[in-house]
Amino acid sequence: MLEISIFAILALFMLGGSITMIVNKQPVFSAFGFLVTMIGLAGMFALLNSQFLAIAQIMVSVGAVVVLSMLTILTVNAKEENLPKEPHKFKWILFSSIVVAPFTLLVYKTLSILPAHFSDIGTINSKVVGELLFTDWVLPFEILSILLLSAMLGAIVIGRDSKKKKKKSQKRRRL
Amino acid sequence: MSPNAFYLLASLLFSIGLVGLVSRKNLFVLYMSIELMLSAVSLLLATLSKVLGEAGGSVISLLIIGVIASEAAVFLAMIINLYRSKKTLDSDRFNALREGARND
Amino acid sequence: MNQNNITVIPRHGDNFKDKLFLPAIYDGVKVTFKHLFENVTDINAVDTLEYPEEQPTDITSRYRGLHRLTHRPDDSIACVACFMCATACPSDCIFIEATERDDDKDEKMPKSFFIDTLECVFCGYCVEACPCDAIRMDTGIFSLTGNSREDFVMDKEQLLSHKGAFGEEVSCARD
Amino acid sequence: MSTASIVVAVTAFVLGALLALLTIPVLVWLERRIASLVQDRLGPNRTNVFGFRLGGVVQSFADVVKLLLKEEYYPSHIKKGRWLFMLAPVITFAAALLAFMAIPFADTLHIDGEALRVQALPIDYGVLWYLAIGAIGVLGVIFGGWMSHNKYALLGATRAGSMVISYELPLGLSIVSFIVTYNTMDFNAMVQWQSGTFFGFLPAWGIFVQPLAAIILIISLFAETNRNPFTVAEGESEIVAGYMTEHTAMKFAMYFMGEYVAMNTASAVIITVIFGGYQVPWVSTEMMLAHFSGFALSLMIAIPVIVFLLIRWMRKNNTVRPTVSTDSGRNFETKVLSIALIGMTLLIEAILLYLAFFANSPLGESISVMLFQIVVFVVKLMAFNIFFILIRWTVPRFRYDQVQHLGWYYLLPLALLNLFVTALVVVGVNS
Amino acid sequence: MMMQFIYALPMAIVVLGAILLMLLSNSKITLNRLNLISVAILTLSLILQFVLFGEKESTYLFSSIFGNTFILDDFSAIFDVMFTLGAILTLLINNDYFKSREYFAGEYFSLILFSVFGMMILAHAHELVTTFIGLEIASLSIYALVAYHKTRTISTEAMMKYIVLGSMTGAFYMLGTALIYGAVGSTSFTEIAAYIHSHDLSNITVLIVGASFIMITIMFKIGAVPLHAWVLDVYHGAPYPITMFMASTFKIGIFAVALRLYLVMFAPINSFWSEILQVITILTLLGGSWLAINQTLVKRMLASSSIVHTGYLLIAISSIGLGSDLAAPAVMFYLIAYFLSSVGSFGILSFIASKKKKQMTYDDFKGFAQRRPYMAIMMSIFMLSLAGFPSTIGFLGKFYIFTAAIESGQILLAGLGIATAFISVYYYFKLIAMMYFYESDETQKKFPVGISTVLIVIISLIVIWGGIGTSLIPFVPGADGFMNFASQAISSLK
Amino acid sequence: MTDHILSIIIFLPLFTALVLGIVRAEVRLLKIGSFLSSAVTLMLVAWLTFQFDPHAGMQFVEHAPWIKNMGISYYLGVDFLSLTVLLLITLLMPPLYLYMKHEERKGYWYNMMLLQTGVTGAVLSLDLVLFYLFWETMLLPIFIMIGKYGNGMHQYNAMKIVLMTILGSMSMLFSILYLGYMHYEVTGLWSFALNDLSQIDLNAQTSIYLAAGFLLAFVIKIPLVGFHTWMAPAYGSAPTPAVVIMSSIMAKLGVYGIWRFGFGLFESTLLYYAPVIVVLSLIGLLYYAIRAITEDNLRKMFAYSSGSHLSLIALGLILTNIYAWSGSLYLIATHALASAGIFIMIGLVYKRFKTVHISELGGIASRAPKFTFFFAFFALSIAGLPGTGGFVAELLIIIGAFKVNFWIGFFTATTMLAAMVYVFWMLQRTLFGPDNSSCDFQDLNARELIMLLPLVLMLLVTGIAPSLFTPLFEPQLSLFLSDILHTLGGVK
Repeated sequence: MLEISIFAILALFMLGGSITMIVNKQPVFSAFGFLVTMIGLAGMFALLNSQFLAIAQIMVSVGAVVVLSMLTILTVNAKEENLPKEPHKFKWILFSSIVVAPFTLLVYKTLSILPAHFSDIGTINSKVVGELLFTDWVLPFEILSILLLSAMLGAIVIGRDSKKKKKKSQKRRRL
Repeated sequence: MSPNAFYLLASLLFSIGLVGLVSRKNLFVLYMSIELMLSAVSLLLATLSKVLGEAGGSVISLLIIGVIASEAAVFLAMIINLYRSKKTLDSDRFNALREGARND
Repeated sequence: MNQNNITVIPRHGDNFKDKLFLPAIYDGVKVTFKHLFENVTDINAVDTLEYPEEQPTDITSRYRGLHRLTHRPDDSIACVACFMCATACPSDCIFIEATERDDDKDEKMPKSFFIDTLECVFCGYCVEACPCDAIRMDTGIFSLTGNSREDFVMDKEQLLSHKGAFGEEVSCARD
Repeated sequence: MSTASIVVAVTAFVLGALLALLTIPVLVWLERRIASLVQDRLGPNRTNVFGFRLGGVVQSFADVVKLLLKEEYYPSHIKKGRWLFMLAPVITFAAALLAFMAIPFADTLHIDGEALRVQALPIDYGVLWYLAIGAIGVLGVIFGGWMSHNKYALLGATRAGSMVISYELPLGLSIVSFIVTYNTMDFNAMVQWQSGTFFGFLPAWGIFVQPLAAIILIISLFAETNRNPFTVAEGESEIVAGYMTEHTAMKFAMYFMGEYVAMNTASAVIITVIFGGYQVPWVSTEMMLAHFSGFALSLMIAIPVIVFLLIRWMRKNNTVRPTVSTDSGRNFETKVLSIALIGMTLLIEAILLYLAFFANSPLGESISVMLFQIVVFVVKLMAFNIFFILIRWTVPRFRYDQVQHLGWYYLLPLALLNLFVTALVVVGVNS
Repeated sequence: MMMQFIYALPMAIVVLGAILLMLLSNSKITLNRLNLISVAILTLSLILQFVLFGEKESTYLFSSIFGNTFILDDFSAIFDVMFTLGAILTLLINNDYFKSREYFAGEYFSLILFSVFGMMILAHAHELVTTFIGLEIASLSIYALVAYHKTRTISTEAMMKYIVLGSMTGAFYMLGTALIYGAVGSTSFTEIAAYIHSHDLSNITVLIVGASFIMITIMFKIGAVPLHAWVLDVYHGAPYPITMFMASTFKIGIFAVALRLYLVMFAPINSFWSEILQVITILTLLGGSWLAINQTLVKRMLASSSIVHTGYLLIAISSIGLGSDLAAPAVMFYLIAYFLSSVGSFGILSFIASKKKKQMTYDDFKGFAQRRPYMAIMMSIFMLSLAGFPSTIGFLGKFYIFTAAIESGQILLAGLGIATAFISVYYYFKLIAMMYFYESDETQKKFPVGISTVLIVIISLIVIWGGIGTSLIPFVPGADGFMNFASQAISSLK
Repeated sequence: MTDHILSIIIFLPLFTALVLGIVRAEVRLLKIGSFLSSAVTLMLVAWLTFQFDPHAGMQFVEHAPWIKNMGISYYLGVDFLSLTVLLLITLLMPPLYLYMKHEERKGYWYNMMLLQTGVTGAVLSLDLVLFYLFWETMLLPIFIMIGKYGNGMHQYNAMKIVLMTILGSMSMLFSILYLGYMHYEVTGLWSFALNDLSQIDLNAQTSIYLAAGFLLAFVIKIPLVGFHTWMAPAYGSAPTPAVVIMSSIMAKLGVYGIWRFGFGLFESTLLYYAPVIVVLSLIGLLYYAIRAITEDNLRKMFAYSSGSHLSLIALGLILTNIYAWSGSLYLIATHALASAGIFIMIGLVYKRFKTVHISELGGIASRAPKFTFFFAFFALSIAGLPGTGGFVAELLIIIGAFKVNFWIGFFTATTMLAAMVYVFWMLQRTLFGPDNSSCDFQDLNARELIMLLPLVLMLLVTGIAPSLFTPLFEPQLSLFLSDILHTLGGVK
């Protein structure tokens, strides 16, 4: 009962957050919705006995992704007039929801073929995850680091202000 | 409690992300929608992990979280770059690519 | 020429120790901690005034306190309303209205003389500018209180009524 | 769930909340008093309740009351999303508060074979918890800064965000070095690891085992908590008050308190990770329990001495100068406090005496050891808080680019290098 | 164990080289030097790959550590060679290009190496999540490369279109993976294949739905027609070297994973998709041709024609499902053929573009044969090869594919393929016509003998030799030899 | 030497072109080299002809594996049919090079050599993929020559000819692939060799469809009416050597293809299409004749004329009796010679007048008797003047047509008259009309005489003494025919 009510609350938060996210005009509210969804997701992970995953979710999705998005929003600092004008936003959302609904149903129906009860696996704590990461999943885990490295490099390449490049040599300021 | 609720939640979240992706023009919303879709998958994987009684799904979830982070970096750098060039967040305003765009 | 007289002072912060910062921080903390320790062990050793009860006793004659208008030796107002002080004032807090002099000592005298001490920055330029030594800041009054803003606008009478704290009661300019 | 476990859990939770919340006024007071004493001033010392001024702590309570009772108002240009404007400080404050919950105040309590954590949130990966929740805190700053629609607030928020991002990395990496060294992610296990000795005579504290990582950790935590010399986010000389320029009354107070809670948490983390936590050097919990009578005896000797010195100091310093007429009951306060202290000392002495020589109660022994450890913890915590404050009043503020430069160009490579070496050594030692 | 290290070495060299280049990218080393360093790294890796080619039975690398996630076989080896070669050619041929553009900086090389590494992972991965991460490594690097010219609007815009759609399909891929994981309980290819073997088609609905989602991703990445919208714009917006890299190398990388999935994982049920694939193929062929006819920019024309080539490959892939033995080697051969031809054509294009500051249209090629007769000959060779003109390797590629289609009974599809090949003659010959049929005001230029031109000449010779070559000359694979490689690669798949 | 003589014949021009291209030869050298290569080829072919055994089938066979895993082989051979076309090609090339003597554009020469390789290879190859390779290869030089060196809307017309031809060849490719697959299915081995493929039994329906694929390619190349839209523009805007090659050789290759591959592979199935081809040919005869009468441009006029003659050849071919077949083969040779001559003459006219429009010409006879003679001779031999080879051939075909059906014979005969009409009218207007040309008309010089004389001689010899040549092809032709008629069985 407790589990169900926690689930219900978290699910409400997540759905509300995600709908806030796609509905709002201002990116900052969308980001807040996203934040709520992410924290809710972490809660869900905890509810699924994956404590480590929950913490990792908060650390990465909230601590890195949302902060980074917010920082981008701050850097961009878009004024009202620079935001897209979407006069038929709600119509579009409604329309696409109707289009997407069968897809949702497909995914859900497919999933409900799978076993409909949890197995008692116990807590998936950092020890379990760590052992798996360094045995069965070591290759994906290793190349994930390369993915992050290349993404970082890519982000630097794209995001760097090209005008400042010429001053690079003289810019080594001492601390 | 039944995993069906989790399945439903995950598919709903994925679809909400999809809806956001196809119906909005704001670059930030597009970006967050994609992240939401991936997060929904990660929720699904964690659920499946518990259903199957195997921690592998949780590990995949963890890897997906890493992928989300790396995609976020590139995506956000791109948004900054786009905004710098045209001072707008409207994805429809970036429409220079067509037959006539010949300047290199 | 006199090249030998030029002494080159080495720049700080280039050697490793300076770059490391931590020794410098250690030195700084040593100083602050010494003060802290001494003052904690003997609170009475703190070289400070407990102000409302203890009044400052070390106000020197160069201290710029509240303004006053001086008198001539014959007790008439020294000011000739030349507007020098008002012109020199950087914060435009002196308001003078001139009138014909009634005592034939000079041509002009202020009909009214206001100083808005809330505007005043106590720079002393008016004192420097005065050709007649008519305005001085040697009252030694460092604290001014009032119940309303109007209380802080000093008129001619108030200014004339202040006494100098360090002798030399009359204007030294003439006569 | 036995009664004992519930009691311990509730106690730990209450203790955690108290340590987090009650230290706020104390810290504010400490900040002010230490600032003034360092600068040869006296600081706030007059506000009192029935003559009790406790060296001025009461002033802080008065401030809190003032802030609570202040009129709430919003800048008129915030049209939409006032709720988020208001929520932002709450996020910061709540995150800071939550982050503190994973700190152990004493060693695990063994009652009837049940291991009970003296920790507000009994989780075994407290390090990750701290990192995760600590990251949320900055979101409040960012949201608040953005919602203010003010250029200073925006700049402050940007600075805070980018600084957190650039210092989260060296922080995390240095903590990973400690995780590798201690082979655990549990704060409590970390403290236990540190109870041994290192090279035979040094206490095995993190600062001796991992000096470089310890320094990086301290610096990064200074930056994470927005303390000097990293106060760029609210650099008054440049951007008014940074992200909280538009926040007033309780909203401001939330940020303000959040900052102090964060500082408190940071010092708790520092002492837990690198200063042996609740441990006294060279003395482990087991040792204290095994030689309880010796422990009690030394305490029985030490406490009166400390109390005597405290009373002497109080008599000497809790006075006013002859020139000052208003006594406001300081002598009375000294007298009452002295009596209370002596009374408490006597009580403690009696309890210790009973426990050490007459009763054979392991429960009482372990509880008294626990209480002692809590006291040690609080003392260490306060000492480190004072260190934080001292640094603030010693070092000037860095420029913003210098902050970034330090983080990316020095701390991050150093932390990586340290992690690399640590891993090599650990693998080398273990194999 | 030692041998395993040596097997891992080619990839390790690439990724370590990428990191090394990343560290060097901001130093004072000139771009030329960096280029040489990166080429040296890739060449080292290539040499090792050649040395090791054909030696290994399909084994799992470090199976005690990695489990069954990383497979080594000739299939992946041949792809590795193509990726490395593609990167080397991209770097060397575009030497002039990036020297003439001031926006190129040191990170370019590192990103190229990273994406090569990602593609290698794609070719080697034997597990769905590893595949996904490899795909993301390659994609993210290429996203960044597409927008490499930051101040140019169309470049960033191209990246925007690519990344939004690419990430979306990435999410679909992961959804598919999750469903498969839910059904099987594992994401390893071997286990999934075993699961499929042991179950009826009617009992694996979840798996099939998941696999279909994965197929959507692959269809998107190779630019099959309902999901092709990005191709033209992205190829157009990207700088020439990147377009070259994407069109020739990255596309092949996707096919590496597609083929492995199709031939290994879904081998028992791959006839299930044949009908969908046929529909997609028809759309791809017709849509791509329609797009290609209507372009005036050469780059866009080549981009749309690459959609058509995707269509040809899809013909063969659906033939695999319908039980053609020839089809799988045919796909491999066609990939080799397409790789060579597109590297050559895009190489020439970017070589020319390095001197000009605008996108090349058909009209810009007027009188090209008069200005640069040798270049024109080689461009014609590549165009002929792409068009499937006999005596080039492209013809043999189409030959095998259509034969495979006939073998599997898809006669109409083969007919359609031939029809679109006929259409493709129009837009390829149009370029040849532009080059040869018009007079030019400019005088004939001296043939610049540099590394770029020499490489282009070599590629064009290979293109010809691959079409008509015999195995008379020892150690030089002729038309037969390439096919043998392809068959060997396919037969090593297990 | 004898083992690889066919390869040498095919690749000598290409080899020459490559060597000259790599050393970046001067134009002078190029001229000499190309002429020499064609002359050597001619000599080799002459030697080959003397060694040729009329009673044997395929001779001088070369067979080497090429792409083993698909069973594609390098398979060459020569028989009466290919020898005829081969002789034509090699005979025509040296005069063409002579004609081109003043051509200074290098690409021209390279293209001609490449073209020679292409057509020779197509004639001699017995593997279908190899044939397809050469079949497409010979298109490329034509494309370049029309597009680069042509006149009028040459770019457009070049594209048109390429697209239409490739449309045909693509359909042929499909049929080739399917045949190869059928062979694989029947025998388990891949093979694309002609004699392997001709042995598999196809069911009627498949066979009909596949034959259509081949026929489309050849019919476009000929071209029969309906598939002819590329012809007039291409002939009109192509330079003279290209026109000569197109009309004399490439168009004949279409007929050759039907003969060799159509009948070779499908035998009687091809006769399924006989009514269509007959009708198309008859319409073609009429239509082309009418277009020729009304045409003002000399090139286009003779383009239509050769279309008309090729329809005649195709008609003779499809009638499957010995008279018609002999006539067709004979007409292939004689018409090739004659049309080569007439197009060279038109080229000379163009060189002198810068125009090929009849309305702008006239009165040549009075000023250039030698020119007039040659022009008239070639024109009349095209029309079937008795004494030239064309007369014999047309007569044979008409006889064959009458043997099959009176009305077919009748139509064939009437159209012959039409040919006479337009040729005479043309001659009257060009040579004898009022002299409305202002420029100075040069008579033929020695070089032009040398290049035209062999053609004239050959035409005369074929016309006067056909019995010299019939033994060369008669035995095998009748054998081939009886083969087909045998498999035809009762089919009428």
